[in-house]
Amino acid sequence: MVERIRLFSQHVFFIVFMYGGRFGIHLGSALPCFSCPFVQGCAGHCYLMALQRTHVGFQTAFEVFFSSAFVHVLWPFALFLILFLPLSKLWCAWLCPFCLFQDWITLIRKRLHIREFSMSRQVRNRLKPVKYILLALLILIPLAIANLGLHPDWGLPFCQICPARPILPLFTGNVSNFHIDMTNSVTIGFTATAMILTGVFLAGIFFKERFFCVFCLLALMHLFKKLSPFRFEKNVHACTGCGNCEQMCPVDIADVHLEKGKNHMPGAVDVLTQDCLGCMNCVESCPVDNALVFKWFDFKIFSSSRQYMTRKWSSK
Amino acid sequence: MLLDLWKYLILICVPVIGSFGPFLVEARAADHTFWNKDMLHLEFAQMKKHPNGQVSQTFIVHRPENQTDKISVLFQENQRPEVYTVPLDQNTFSIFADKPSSIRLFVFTRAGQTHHVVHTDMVLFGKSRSLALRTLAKPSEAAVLKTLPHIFLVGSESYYWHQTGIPLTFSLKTQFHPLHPVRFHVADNHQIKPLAADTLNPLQFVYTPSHDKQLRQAGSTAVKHNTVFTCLAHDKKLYHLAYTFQLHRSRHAFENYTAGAIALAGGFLVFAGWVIKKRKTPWWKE
Amino acid sequence: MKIGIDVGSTGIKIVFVDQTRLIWKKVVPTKPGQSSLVQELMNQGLAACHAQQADILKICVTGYGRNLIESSSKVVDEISANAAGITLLTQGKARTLINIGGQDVKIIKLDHQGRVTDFRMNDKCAAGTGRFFEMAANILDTPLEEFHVKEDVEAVSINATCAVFAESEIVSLLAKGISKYSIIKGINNAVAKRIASLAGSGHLEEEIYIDGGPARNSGLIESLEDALLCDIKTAADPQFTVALGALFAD
Amino acid sequence: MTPVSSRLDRLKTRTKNLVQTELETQTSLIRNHPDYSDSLDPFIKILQQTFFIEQFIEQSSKDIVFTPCIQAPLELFHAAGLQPFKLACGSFAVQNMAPLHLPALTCPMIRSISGLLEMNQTEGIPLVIPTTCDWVVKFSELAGLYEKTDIHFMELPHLREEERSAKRWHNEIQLFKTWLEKRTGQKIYSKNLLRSVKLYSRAFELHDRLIRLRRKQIVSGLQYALIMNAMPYQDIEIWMAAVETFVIGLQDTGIRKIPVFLSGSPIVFPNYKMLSLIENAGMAVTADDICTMERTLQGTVAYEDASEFALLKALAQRYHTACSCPTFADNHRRINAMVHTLKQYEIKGVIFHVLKGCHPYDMEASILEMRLKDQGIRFLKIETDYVKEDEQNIVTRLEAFNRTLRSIEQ
Repeated sequence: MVERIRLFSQHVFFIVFMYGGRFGIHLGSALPCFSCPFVQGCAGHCYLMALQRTHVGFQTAFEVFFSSAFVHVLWPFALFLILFLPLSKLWCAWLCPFCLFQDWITLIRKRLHIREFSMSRQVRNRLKPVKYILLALLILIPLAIANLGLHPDWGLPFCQICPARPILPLFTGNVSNFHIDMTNSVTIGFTATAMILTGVFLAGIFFKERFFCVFCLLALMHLFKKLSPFRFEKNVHACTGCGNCEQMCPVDIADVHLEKGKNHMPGAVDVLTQDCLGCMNCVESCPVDNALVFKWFDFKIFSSSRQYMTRKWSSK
Repeated sequence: MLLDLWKYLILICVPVIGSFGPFLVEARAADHTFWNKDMLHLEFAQMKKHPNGQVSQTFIVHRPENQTDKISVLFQENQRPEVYTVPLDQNTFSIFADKPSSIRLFVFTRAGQTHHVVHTDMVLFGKSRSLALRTLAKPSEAAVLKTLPHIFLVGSESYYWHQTGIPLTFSLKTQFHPLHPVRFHVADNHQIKPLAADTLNPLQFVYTPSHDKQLRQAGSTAVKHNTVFTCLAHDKKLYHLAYTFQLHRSRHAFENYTAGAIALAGGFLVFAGWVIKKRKTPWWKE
Repeated sequence: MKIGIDVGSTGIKIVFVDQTRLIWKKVVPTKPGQSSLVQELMNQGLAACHAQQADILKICVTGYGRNLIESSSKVVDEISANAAGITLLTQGKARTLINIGGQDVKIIKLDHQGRVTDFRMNDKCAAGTGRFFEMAANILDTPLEEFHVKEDVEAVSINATCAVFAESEIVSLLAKGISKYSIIKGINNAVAKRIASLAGSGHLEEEIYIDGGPARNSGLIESLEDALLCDIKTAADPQFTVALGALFAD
Repeated sequence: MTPVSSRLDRLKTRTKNLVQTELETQTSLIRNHPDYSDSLDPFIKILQQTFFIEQFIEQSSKDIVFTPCIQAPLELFHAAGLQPFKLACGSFAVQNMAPLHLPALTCPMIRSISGLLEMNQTEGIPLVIPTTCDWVVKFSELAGLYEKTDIHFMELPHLREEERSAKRWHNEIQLFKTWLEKRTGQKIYSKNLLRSVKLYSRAFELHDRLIRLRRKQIVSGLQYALIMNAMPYQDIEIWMAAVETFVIGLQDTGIRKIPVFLSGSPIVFPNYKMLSLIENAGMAVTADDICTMERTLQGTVAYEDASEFALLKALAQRYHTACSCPTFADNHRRINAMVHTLKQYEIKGVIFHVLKGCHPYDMEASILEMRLKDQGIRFLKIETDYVKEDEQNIVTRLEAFNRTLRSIEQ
């Protein structure tokens, strides 16, 4: 049930984000999801573009930080927060077009009865810092261009290697991002990396559900989760440790399963982690009533129920 | 595919034309001897982002010999009728923009019987809350613009991203018919080349800027400027007209789709192979 | 007039109560044919109190044989009866009650209103129970009331708390010529240890009372106080608390 | 001199008669119960048949495989076309046949199982043993089965939350599947497996309905025990049909007793001593976490995709992490499910049943007691075995426990 609503929402927003611009929808350039600016006629695009440029057209010199022009750096961020806060991680699994693309591929794999590639908790944990490294580079490289004389072709470093950039424009019939740009060594380096990474991610997405989300920078939105009314709570004293949540999680989050709370403190613990996509697969497969709850302020969006779980899996 | 062929054609043609170029220039030398010493022309100098968010573009003005008149600088913004003037500070002046502005700029003067007009278009992406300083031109001055003969770039007055390898069409706007057949030349990094006239319209000239190695090596925002100029005679007056514009490196000319496909397939196959090999290892066997 | 009967495993205890005043009590050893035995006891009681059958308002029965008595008007389990009895006798001061019955030991925790909050009971084994003392008293030829050791004697260590094995152990100790009182002290200590282990880790809330037949053995109470590290009080008429409580348990 | 074999035959005949008597006594007890309904007959019939394995095999359309614990996935048996036979026995009489070399403090269940196997001609019936408690691990050796039959051990990792143990267990499930395939000579395809998984999910949904009825005391603890005890000896579809019939015929008597949670060692037909004593003491077992009752069905299997790997992984996980067998080392969350059920259905007391010699449950009792009492839940541990003689002692405690529960309700 919830899964179907989610798929419906994903498709609606896919159409809105990818083609909305053609119908006059403009949602700005600070969306907390992978709506790609390289898609012509998109209804607004990913915040990472703004974050890398920090100022439209140019990288930001240090002096701008101490000037009134800095408001233009802050404005997209404010917009990003305004958009992000009410929905929080729901942006990922319910709205993000790239997430839907990955789901389609996974659907094909599941239809073919090909099993998933398993990633151990250790590998997952080792991959966790990658996002932070990427975020640091994303901010440091444009600063280095503006202030330290780094070659300007390093601009938009993330977009240049992001697999969504070649893939998403395909849905508007645009294949022009599949090339290696021979202009100079920097562009060759970036575009070649982009092509290889796209190949790797296409294979990765095929063999591992939502493989790209492991590296998705927007997942770092969880840094602001405290500000959001959206909560994912676990009633640690209800959990029997069956591990369904971890098993059904598309990104194999172990924290929800292993969270035990602190020293017998009663009540709910926040278990929204950086990788969480808000897809609610875990809640759907949790057999304990109210052990996992998605909340918006105090309103329960969806909480686990044995009856729901039993019914869902026996009718599947 | 057609696009590709076209690109290869250019890649082949450029060196061919390049090797013949010097002879052609020699042949037409008489037509452009006034370049530099006898002509008003503009040079794009530094573009700067100011801490308050304004953007400024500075120009250096190269004066013609025997200049008698004052050099006027007039511009219009975003295709609006207001005409602004900018004072010249020695040989430089700067235009400020507080918002994204498409600017149409004229610099002109008179040296004896010779009228000099330089025209250019550009876009400045200002983003500021403090208004850029503007001085409205006197109506008499502004009225000149209407009759001022000038070269213009056909069809792309506000499009600022001119790239090497992509043909640009120039034409002429005058209140009179020039006496002689019109010839356009282009000054590209002190090399003067004549432009071929459009076969259908003798007053339209096509210029395909050749790829520039330096631009290729520099970043995608790097620019150089070229000037298209001509000399007209009418009513015992000589008109030296120029159009200066900025050129970026070609965006798409060097894109190699075959190499891209190979890299993509390589990445896919290597990763998929690794996954399959890894899972084929039966860790559950005794 | 109400009658409370505790049909235990070793003794049948009977009390006659007028309002809340105990007017007659008796204990006899349990024998086969409990039902007729109880009837006989009631007749004795009626005679002693100069009362008629019609004066009996209520007959409350508890203990192992409680379901065998046909004339009962109320049947109560002995844990609840015991709790009610001790609450009545101590005006609700008791928090913990140790009952040593004929064949079991119970530790009962009570709240302010005399309700049972928790209890422990040994499994089917005579170790540390009245039966055990009975056996010891027989071998040593000493009544239970004299198990209190005044002299300062060294306690002998008795390992077996199983009634059967302890018996042979005591006999062999006697054969070695060890003094009777050393053995008695040893028995008391062994039983106290056994009860303490039943009480378990849960600390016992004071005030602690003890009842049941072996509560007459003040030596055992001393040993228990030692083992549990707290004061223990003996209920008045320790043998009859349960029978009395049967009347007042709700 | 009487030859050994004929002496054995005499013993066998006598034991069979004793078992028959025991079964009849227990069955008539159940049948005379006021809320007995005829729709329970199929379950009783199956349970009675399980004591006479030769006849059971004759009547069964599928080959049978013994398994003592609940960790061997029932879905896999089903997908292989085999009938699991749960080696759990609650008969006291059958202990007469138990080998004499069993240790004095043997778990009564193991003693009975050994007797049951001795009493019947069971040579050649394969056996799957998940290595749960020490008794289960050692019993095949004690019962002298090593030479007689094909035994497949599934080494159960005693850690539930570690990834490495999950992998090892997944491995064991994979090997178990291979073993089943070898036994039947037929491959288990993922589509067969998927069908079985779905079937058991449906069974669990039905079970869930049954549990909810039980929580409302419409189904009594005894009825429930019968139904669940009978499950691992039957084709699941037949069982489901029988349960459906039972549920349809149910009538709410309206009687509500004090609800208690029963936990601890397995309760198997015909040893319903604890259940009937609790009921007689005025309480109703509305919930439990006993592996022959509520934990017989481990729950719905949630799988990622329908590939064999994913299905086996999901099954492995379901029969491992979802299990709260006391033999697990990291079993501290076992209390969560219990407390959750207690709170949800307002049950105030837990009765913990320990079979004498069942050490894992005995060890767990004290820990559970401490933690449950912290939460204000009454706890009563009762240690007993299959004999009837200690009933009076237990009844005394149960009645007093009932009183303490009633006193908190007031």
